[in-house]
Amino acid sequence: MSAETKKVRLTLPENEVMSPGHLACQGCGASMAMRYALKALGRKTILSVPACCWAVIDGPFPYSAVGVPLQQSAFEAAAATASGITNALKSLGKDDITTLAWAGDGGTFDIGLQALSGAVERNENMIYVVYDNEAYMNTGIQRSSSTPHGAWTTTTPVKHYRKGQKKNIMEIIVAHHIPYCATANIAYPEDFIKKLQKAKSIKGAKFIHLFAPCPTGWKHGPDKTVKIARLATETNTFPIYEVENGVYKINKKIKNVKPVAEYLRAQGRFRHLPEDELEYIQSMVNKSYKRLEKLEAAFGESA
Amino acid sequence: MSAETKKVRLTLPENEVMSPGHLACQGCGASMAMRYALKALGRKTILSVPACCWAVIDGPFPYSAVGVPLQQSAFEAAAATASGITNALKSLGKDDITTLAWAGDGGTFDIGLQALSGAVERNENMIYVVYDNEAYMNTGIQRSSSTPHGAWTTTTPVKHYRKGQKKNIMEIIVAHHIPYCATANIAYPEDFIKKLQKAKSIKGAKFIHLFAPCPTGWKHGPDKTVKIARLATETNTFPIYEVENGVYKINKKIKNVKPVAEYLRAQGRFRHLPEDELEYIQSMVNKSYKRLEKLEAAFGESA
Amino acid sequence: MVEIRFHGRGGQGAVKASDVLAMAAFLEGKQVQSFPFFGVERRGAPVTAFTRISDDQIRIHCYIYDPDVLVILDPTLIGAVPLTDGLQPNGKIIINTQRKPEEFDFSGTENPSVYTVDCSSIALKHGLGSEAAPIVNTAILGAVAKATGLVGIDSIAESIMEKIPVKQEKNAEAARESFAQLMG
Amino acid sequence: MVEIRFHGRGGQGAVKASDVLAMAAFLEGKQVQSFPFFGVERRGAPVTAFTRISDDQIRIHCYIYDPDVLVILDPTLIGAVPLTDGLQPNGKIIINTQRKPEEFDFSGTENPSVYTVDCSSIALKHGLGSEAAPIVNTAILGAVAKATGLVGIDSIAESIMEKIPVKQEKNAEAARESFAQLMG
Amino acid sequence: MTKKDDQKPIVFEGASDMPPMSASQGSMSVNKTASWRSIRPIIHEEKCKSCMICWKFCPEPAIFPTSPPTINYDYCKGCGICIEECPFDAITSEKEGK
Amino acid sequence: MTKKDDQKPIVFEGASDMPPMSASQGSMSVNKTASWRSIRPIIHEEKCKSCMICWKFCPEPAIFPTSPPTINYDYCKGCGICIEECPFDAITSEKEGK
Amino acid sequence: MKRVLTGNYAAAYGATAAKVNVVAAYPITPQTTIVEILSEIVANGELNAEFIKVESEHSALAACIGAQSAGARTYTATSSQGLALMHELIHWTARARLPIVMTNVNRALGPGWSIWADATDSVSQRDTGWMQVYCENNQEVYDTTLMAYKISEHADILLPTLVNLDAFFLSHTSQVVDMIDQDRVDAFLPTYAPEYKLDIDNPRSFGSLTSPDHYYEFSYKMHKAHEAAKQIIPEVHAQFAKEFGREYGMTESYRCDDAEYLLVTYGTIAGTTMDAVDRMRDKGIKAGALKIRYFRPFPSEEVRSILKNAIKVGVIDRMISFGHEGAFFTETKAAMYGETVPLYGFIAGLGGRDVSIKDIESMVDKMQAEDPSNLIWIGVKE
Amino acid sequence: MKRVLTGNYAAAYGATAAKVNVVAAYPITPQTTIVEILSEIVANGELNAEFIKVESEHSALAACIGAQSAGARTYTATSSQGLALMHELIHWTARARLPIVMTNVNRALGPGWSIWADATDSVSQRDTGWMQVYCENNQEVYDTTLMAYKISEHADILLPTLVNLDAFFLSHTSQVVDMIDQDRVDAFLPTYAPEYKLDIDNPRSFGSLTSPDHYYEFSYKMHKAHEAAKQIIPEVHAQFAKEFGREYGMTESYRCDDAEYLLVTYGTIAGTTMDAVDRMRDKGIKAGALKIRYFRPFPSEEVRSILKNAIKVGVIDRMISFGHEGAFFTETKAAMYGETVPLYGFIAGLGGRDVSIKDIESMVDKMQAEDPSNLIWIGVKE
Ligand SMILES: Cc1ncc(C[n+]2csc(CCOP(=O)(O)OP(=O)(O)O)c2C)c(N)n1
Ligand SMILES: Cc1ncc(C[n+]2csc(CCOP(=O)(O)OP(=O)(O)O)c2C)c(N)n1
Ligand code: SF4
Ligand code: SF4
Ligand code: SF4
Ligand code: SF4
Repeated sequence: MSAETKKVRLTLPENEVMSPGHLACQGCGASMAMRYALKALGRKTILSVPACCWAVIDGPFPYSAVGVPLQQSAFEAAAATASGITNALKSLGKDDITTLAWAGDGGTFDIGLQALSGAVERNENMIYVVYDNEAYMNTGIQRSSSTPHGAWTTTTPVKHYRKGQKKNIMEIIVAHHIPYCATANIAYPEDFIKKLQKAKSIKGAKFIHLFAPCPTGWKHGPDKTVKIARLATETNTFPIYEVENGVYKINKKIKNVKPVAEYLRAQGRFRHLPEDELEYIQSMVNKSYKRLEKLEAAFGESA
Repeated sequence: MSAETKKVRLTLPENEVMSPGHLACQGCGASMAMRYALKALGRKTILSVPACCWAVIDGPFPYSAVGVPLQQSAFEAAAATASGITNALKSLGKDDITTLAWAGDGGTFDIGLQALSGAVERNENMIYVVYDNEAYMNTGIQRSSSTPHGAWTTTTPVKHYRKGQKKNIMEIIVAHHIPYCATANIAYPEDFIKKLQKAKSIKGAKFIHLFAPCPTGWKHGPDKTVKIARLATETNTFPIYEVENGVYKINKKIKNVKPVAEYLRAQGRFRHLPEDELEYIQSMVNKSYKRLEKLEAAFGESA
Repeated sequence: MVEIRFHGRGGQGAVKASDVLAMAAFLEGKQVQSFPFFGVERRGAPVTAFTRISDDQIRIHCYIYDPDVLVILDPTLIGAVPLTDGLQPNGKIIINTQRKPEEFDFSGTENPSVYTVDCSSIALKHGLGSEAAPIVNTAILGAVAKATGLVGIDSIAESIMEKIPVKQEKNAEAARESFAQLMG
Repeated sequence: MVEIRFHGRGGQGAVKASDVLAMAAFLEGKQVQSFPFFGVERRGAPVTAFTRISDDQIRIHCYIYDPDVLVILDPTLIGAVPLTDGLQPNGKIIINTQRKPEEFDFSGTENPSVYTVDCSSIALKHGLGSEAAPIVNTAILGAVAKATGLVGIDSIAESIMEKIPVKQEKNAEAARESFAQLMG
Repeated sequence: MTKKDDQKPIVFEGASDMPPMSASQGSMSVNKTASWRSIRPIIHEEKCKSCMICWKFCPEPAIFPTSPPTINYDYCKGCGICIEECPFDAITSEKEGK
Repeated sequence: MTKKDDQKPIVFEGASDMPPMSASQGSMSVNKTASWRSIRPIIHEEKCKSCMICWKFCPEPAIFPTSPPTINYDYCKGCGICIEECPFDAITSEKEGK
Repeated sequence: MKRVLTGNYAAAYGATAAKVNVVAAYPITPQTTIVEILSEIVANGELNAEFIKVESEHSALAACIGAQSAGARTYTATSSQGLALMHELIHWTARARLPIVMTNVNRALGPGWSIWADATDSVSQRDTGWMQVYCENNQEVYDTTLMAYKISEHADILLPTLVNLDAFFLSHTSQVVDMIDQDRVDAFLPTYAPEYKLDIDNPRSFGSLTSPDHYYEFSYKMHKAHEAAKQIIPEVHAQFAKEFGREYGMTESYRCDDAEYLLVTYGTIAGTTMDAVDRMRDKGIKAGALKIRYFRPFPSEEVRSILKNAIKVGVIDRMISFGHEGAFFTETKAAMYGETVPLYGFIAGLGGRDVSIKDIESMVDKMQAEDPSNLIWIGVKE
Repeated sequence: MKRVLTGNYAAAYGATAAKVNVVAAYPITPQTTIVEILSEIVANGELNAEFIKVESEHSALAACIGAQSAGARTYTATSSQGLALMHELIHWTARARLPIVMTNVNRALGPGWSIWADATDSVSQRDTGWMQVYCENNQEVYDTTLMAYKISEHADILLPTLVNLDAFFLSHTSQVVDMIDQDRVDAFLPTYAPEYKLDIDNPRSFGSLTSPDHYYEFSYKMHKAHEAAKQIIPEVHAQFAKEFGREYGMTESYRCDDAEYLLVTYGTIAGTTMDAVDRMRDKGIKAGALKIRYFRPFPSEEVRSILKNAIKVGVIDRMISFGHEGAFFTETKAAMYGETVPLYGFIAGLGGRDVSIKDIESMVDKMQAEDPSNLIWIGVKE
C-alpha cells in the first residue's frame, strides 16, 4: 500500500477479520459471505461450522482464515453445537459474545435441519446463517434439497436432472415463530451486514438465508459470481425479505423484473434445459413471488 | 353378541382391523386413533412405527394388535423407514398398498423431524400421521416441542413449567409444499377418516396432524378423553383445517367458541397456572387462529 | 441379610412399599436395597417388588429367589401366581386379608409363619383409596414391622413421612393400626 | 513391474494422464494401477500421480517412492519440488519443455535418460487449452510411449478415445505428434 | 394363523422354534384386559337410542355395533368414555366387585 | 501469536510440541495464493473513480481500500470479479506470464 | 449425608455435586429419572446450570461438545439407542479431547425393543477413545461421577468418561448413598479452567482439516493420554480414599489371593458374583472374583498379574460381540496372552435376563467339568 | 468383461450386477463417486432400481431397513462420519436380521477433519452383529459385493455385510476388474425372496417389545447365525471359484507355510505386505503374510492354525482402540490364547499415513530385535 494513497468513504465496515490466503475457489460466493459476516459482527464472535466448504476454506491445521474462535462440528450438528456454545457463554456470564452458526445448504436444509429446528424452537440466543450454494459443494456438487428445479448435479445427471422446487427453508423457519428471519444475497452486502447487525441486537434465535453462488458447481465464470447473484434477486428468483416477530417485509422490490431465463442461461448447470422448462420455471418463480406478496399483504406492517 | 340384536347405520366403517387386548392405557386417545386409521385404510396397509407409546401398545413379542404388517423403527426413523417401504413396493410393482408412518409428537416434532422433512421433500408416496399427545408419554411424560405453553411435564416441573408456544408442525410441513396436509382430532373420527381416505387417493406425501389426548400425561380422567379433545377444537386451541396443494380450508368453523380456560381447567397438567397465564394463553390462541384465518383468506379456495 | 418379596397388582403400590420398608431400615442404620421386578407395569397385572436389609454392605444384585419374608398385598393372587416359590424354611408370610392365618394352606413350604391383617379396611378407614381400590401399601408395613421385628413402627412412620407425597399422616396411622391388629 | 510417477500442477491433468497410460497398458493385456496423490487439490499447486504396469497382478498399494520413469508436465517444478527422489538407476525422465535434454542437470540421480518434448506447443497447435494454460496431459503420453516402449502409440490413442470426454481426436493427434517429436 | 385372527397364546420351546427376529404373528386378543377394569359400564336398553356413539369412541374396541350395542367385557378396560359420551345417559357405571 | 496476525509457517517437531487436539492458531495468510492466478487484474488510475466496489466484492480480500484501491498480488486469485463489477471499466485483465 | 437413592439419582447428584455448568440430555427409559430429577434440581436452583432440553441425543452430545469447548463443565446421560445415536459424536468428543462426563444406563439394543440390562450399548463404544467405567452399586455411581470429572479434566488426559450402570439393577434400585458436603467436593474438584477453549482473546479454530502429516501424531497423543490415565486414575483414587474414605481401583479383587476359580466380570453381576464366591467358599470351593471397573483404558497388566496364578478363570460378559465372543473375555485373553491358565467365556444376562447366584455357581461347575470354551451361554433355552 | 475401474466403481458395478431393487445413499468423500456413478447407472436405465436420495446417512440406512423388510434387495454405501452416524441402525439392521449389503470406504474420523484411509470407522462397528470383509483390490471389491448378497441372504444366516475398502488406496485407484456377465450373475445370485417380510397376506409386527424371556434367545440365534456363516462362507467361496475361477478365503495366506516371521493384516496394507514378503524372502528372511478378509465372523480357528507354527507374528492395524491396542491384534491374541508364539502389535497408516514396503520391512526388523510389544507405532514423529 503506497503511502500517498488516501482513504475513501466505504459502504461496508473497513475492518477485515477474515484473512486472505484461505482455500476458497476463485470467485467463491461463500468466502465473500464470511468476509461480510465478520465485518458485521466483529471479533467478539464465536463460529460454529459444520462439514461444508467452509470447513475447508478456513484452512488446514495449524492455520485458520478467520480471526475469531471457530468450532468445527459434525455435519449435522452446527445448530446443536452452537446451542452448547451460547449456553456455556450464558452460564459463564459472558454476555457480549455473539454465537454464529454458519452452514451450507446441505447442512441446513437436509442433515442439519433437525438440530436447527430444535435450536430455534428453544429460541437459543444465536445467529444462524445458511450460505446457500444450492448443492453439496464440498464433496463435489451433489444434489441437496436446496438444489433448484432443472439443475444438473453429479447425483442428478442431465438425464435425470433435479425435478421439484427447492425446499423453502425460510417458510420452514418462519413457521417456528422466532424473533428474526431474513434472506440476503452476497450481491447486496450492505443489506446483509445491516441484517446481521440487527440480528446481533436481538435476543433469541435469528436466522439468515444467504444466497451465495458457487462458480465451480454452477458452472459459470468465477468473475460472474456477483452478477449471477444479483440476477437471482432481479428476476425474483431469490427475493430479499425479512420476517421480524412474524411481520413480513420485502426489503427489495424489483422495479423492472428480469426474465428468469437470463439468470438460468448464465449458468452451465441449467444448460441442458429445453425452452418449455424455462417457461415452467418462470411460472413457478412468478407463483412463489406472488405467494410472498400475499404473505406481506396479510402479515406485513400495514396488515 | 346375541343373535337377536340387529345392525344399525354407522358413521364409521364397520371393519375392525385393530384388535382389543392392546396395551394402551384406559381411555388412550392414540389407541382410538389407530382404530380409526385402520378403518379408513383397511388391511392393504403397511405401518411404520417408531419408538412411542404405540410401539408398546401393539403388544410384546409374539403378539400384535394391528391386523396389518408393522415395522417398528428407531425413534428418529419413521419417515425414512416408510420411505424405504414405499420405494420397495414401487420397485416390486405393488401399487395397491398404502404406506402409513405413524408416530408420536416427539418422534415427529423433535427427533424424527429431519427424516420427515426429507421424506416429504422427496414427495414420497406415503401418509404420515402424527398422533399428538403433546409430550413424550412412553417414557413417562417429558416435554416435547409440542408441549404447550403452561403445561407441567416431568422435565418442565411446576416451578419451571413449559414456556413458549408449541412448535407449529402444520406450518412447517405446509412450507414443504406437499400435496396434502391436514389436522384432525380423535373427537371427530368421521373427519379424520375422510381425510385419510382422501390422502390415500392422492399420490405423493400426505401429512395429518392428529390431536389425541393422553389421560395419564394430561392428568384427566380416562373417561374425559373425547370431551377434552373436542374442547381443544371448540376453543380454537386446535383448529381443524387442511391444505391441499397449497389451498387452505378450515374444515370446522366453531360458531360459539368456548373460552380456553374451559379446556385448560379440565386437565391436571395446567392446574398450577395462575389466572393471568390463562389470559395470556387465550390471547395466543386468538392470535394464532386469526393467523390461520388470514392464511385461509390469502390462500383459500376463494382467494 | 433378610430378603423380602412383595406381591401385589399394578396400582396397589407394592413397589412403593418395598421402598418405604428399605428407608425405614436405613433410618435404623441398616444397609438396604429395594427394587421392583422390571417390567412394563400394567394396571391389574401381578407386580413383584423386593427389599433386602442387612447389617453389611449389600453386593448382590439379582432378583430374590429365596425370600425370608413374603408380603402379599392382594389375596386374590394366592393360587394365581406361584407366590411361595423359594420361601426359606421357617419363613414369614404376611397377607392383606380378612381371613385368619389358619385358613391358608401353604403346604409345600417348610414351616411358614403366616400372619394376616385386614389392610383394606384399615386403609379405607383412614381415607386411603376407594372401596374398589383401597391403597394398602403403607398399612401393610405396620404388620410387616410387627411380624418380622426387622424395623420399628416409628421408623416405618418416619419413612412414610419421607417417601409418601400425600396424606402422610393418614398413611402413618394406617401402618400403626395394622401393627396393632396383626394376627398370626 | 514398472512404476511411473507424474508431476504437474493442479489443473494440468496429471491424474488423467496416469489413468490414460494405465488404460493403454491394459489394452495391451497388462495389469495396471493408477492413482493420484490424495490431497485437497488446488489450482496451481503441485500434483503427483502414479501408474504401475506389470505382467502379473499388482498387489502393492502404497505410493511410488522409487519410480522407473518420471513424467514432468511442468518444467517450472524442477527445483521447486524434489522431483527425482528415489528415481531408479538408469531411470527415465520425460519433460514437457522447449529445452534440450542436455540442458538439464540431474546430478544426484544415477545415470538417468532424459527426454524432452514441447508438449505445450503441440497442445496449442491442436487447440488444446489456452496460451496461459495449454492442456498437455495427453500430448506427453506420446513421448512416454516412445521413450519407455511400455505401450504402443496406438494404445495410447485408443485409451484417449475411451478416457477423454472431449476433443478426443485432437488429443490423440497431439499424442502422436509428441511420439514423433521426442528428443532424447 | 396370523395376527388377523384370535388365537391361543404362543409358547416357544426355546431358540429353535422361535423366528430369527422379533416377528410377532399372534393377536393381542389373547390378552384379556378385563382385569384392568375397576368400573363396569352397563348399557340400559330402554334408554339406548342405538346412536352408536359409544361404539364409535370405544378405544379398545370393546363394543359390538349391535342394536343396542353389546359390550365385550373380556376386553372393556372400564375407561368410561362410553358412559361420558352417550348422549342419552344410557350407560351407567358399576363398581367392579373384585 | 494468534491467527489474528500474519505469521510464519508453523512447523512441529512431532507429537510432543503439537497441541492435544487439532487446534489451529496460525493465520492462513501464510498461504500466498498468487500461484492460483492465471489472469492479473490491473487498476487504471485514470479511469478509477474510487467507488470502492472492487474492494467491496473481492472475495479474498486482496484489495486495500486506498484511493485508488491497491491490489495485493500475493493473494489475488485472479477471479476477475473486480474487473466484472467495476462500473467504470477501470480494471483490465492481463494474462499471467508464467 | 447418607440417603437412600436409586442409581439414577446417585448419578444426577454426582453431576450436581460437580457443579456442572451445562446439562444437555434427552429422555430414554431407563435413564429418564436422571433427566427428571436434574430438571427439578435446576428448577429449584440447587444447581446453577443451563439445562438444554434438546431434541435428540445426537444434539445432546453436540451441545455438550459446544459448551465444553466454550469452557463449561458439562454433563449428559443416556442409554442404549440414545448412546448409539450419539456414536459419531462419541468419537468426536474424544478426538476433540473434551473431558465430558456421560452417564450411560446399560440397556439392550433393539429390535425387538428391550428396556432391560445389557452392556452391548457401551461396549460397542470401546473403540471411540472414551474412558469407560462400570459401576457395581449406587455409592460407586456417585463417587465415580465425581472422580470422572477430575480424571477427565487432568491436563495430561483430557479425555471424556462414560460412567455405566446397569438398567434397573442399579438405575431403579435404591441403596444407601453417602453424599459428600459441597465444600469438600469443591476442594477435591476445582472449577474447570481448560487451556484450550473457544476464546475471543486467543482465537483458535478447533477441528481443522488435518493431513496425514499430523493426524497420525494426534492419534498417538490420544494413545499417550490413555497411557497417562493408567497412572493418574490410581492417584485420584488414592486422593479420594484419603479425603472421603472410600477405596476404588481400576479393578477390584475379591478373595483372589488364593483363588483357584476366578471369575472376572463387571457391573452389578460383579456384586452378585462376590456373594456367590462367599457361598462357594463356604462349600469349600476356592473361588474368587475380579471386578473390572475401567474397561478403557484397559488395565491389562493388572488383570494379568491377578489372574495368572489362578487354576481356572472364567469371564462373564453381559454382551456378545456377534461373530466372535464376549468383549471382556476377548480382551482378558489378549491381556493374558502367553499365560497358560485355562480361560472360559460365559455369556449371561443379555436383554435383562437375571443372573443369580446359582447361575454363577453353575459357571464354576462348568469350569470344573469342561475344557475351556469361548462361549458358554448361561441359561439359554435352545 | 475386463475394465479398468476404481474401487468405488467396482463396488457400484457389484451392486448393479446384484440387481438391487432399492438404493439409498448419501454422499461423503471418498465414497462420493459410488453415489455419483450409481445415479448415472439408474438414470441410464442400466439398473432398474429406486434411488432414494436421502437427507442423511441415518435415513439412508433407515430407508434400506424399510425397503429390505418390505422384500427388496437394497444397497447403500458410506464412509467414516456417515458410517458412525448410522451406528444405531447398524445395530438395528443386524438384530432385525436384514441381509443388507453396505460398502464402507475406510476413512479417518474427525476432528480434525481427515478424508484419508483409516479403519477405525468400520472396526468400531465390530460389536453390531454385521459381517465385515476387508478388501485388498478392486476385483475383490466387485466379487465380494456379489458374494456378500448371496451369503447375507442365506436362510441360515440373514445377517448384513459391510464390505470395506481403503480410502483412495482403493476407492480412487484404478485397476483391472473382470466383470461377470449378467446371466451368469443371475444364476449365481437368484432373486431375493425372504421368508420374513412385511406382507399384507401374512401380517407380522417386526421389532416388538421383547422381554428378557425372548431377547436372550434372539441373541443366541444371532450368534448361531454367525457360527453358520463360518461354514457357509467357504461354501460360497468355493461355488464362486468354480463358476468364475477366482478364489477367496475368510483369510488368505501368502508364503505362510514355512514362514518364520508372519505378518497379519487387512485391506490394502495386505497387498503391500505380500510384496514386502517377496522382497524379504529375496533377502533370505523367511517372511509370510496372513490377510484377514473376514473380521466378522472372526475366523479364530483358521488364524490360530496358520499362525501357531511361526517363530514370531506381527499384527498390523490401521486403527487403534484407544486405551488398549489395535483391534485385529487383540482378537488375534485372543484367538491364539494358549499358544506361545511371540506376538507383536503394530499401528500404522492412521489418517492416511502411507505404509510402504520399507515400513513393513522395518516391522520385521523390530520383531527380530525386540521383545513382543502391544503397540509399536510405525513412523511416528514423537
Ligand atoms: C455425517 C456426514 N455425512 C457426510 C459428510 C460429507 N460431507 C461433508 S461436507 C458435505 C456437503 C456439504 O454441503 P453443504 O452443506 O451444502 O455445504 P457446501 O459444501 O456446499 O458449502 C458432505 C456431504 C460428512 N462430513 N458427515
Ligand atoms: C434414540 C432414542 N432416544 C430415546 C428413546 C426413548 N423413547 C422411546 S419413546 C420416547 C417418547 C416418545 O414420545 P412421542 O413420540 O411423543 O410418542 P408418545 O410416547 O407420546 O406416544 C422416548 C423418548 C428411544 N427409543 N430412542
Ligand atoms: S351411545 Fe348411548 S344411546 Fe348411543 S348406542 Fe351407545 S348406549 Fe346407545
Ligand atoms: S368403558 Fe371404555 S373400554 Fe369399556 S366399553 Fe366403554 S369405552 Fe370401551
Ligand atoms: S470498482 Fe473500479 S472505479 Fe471503483 S474503486 Fe474499484 S477500480 Fe476504482
Ligand atoms: S481478481 Fe478477484 S481476487 Fe483478484 S483482486 Fe480482483 S476480486 Fe480480488
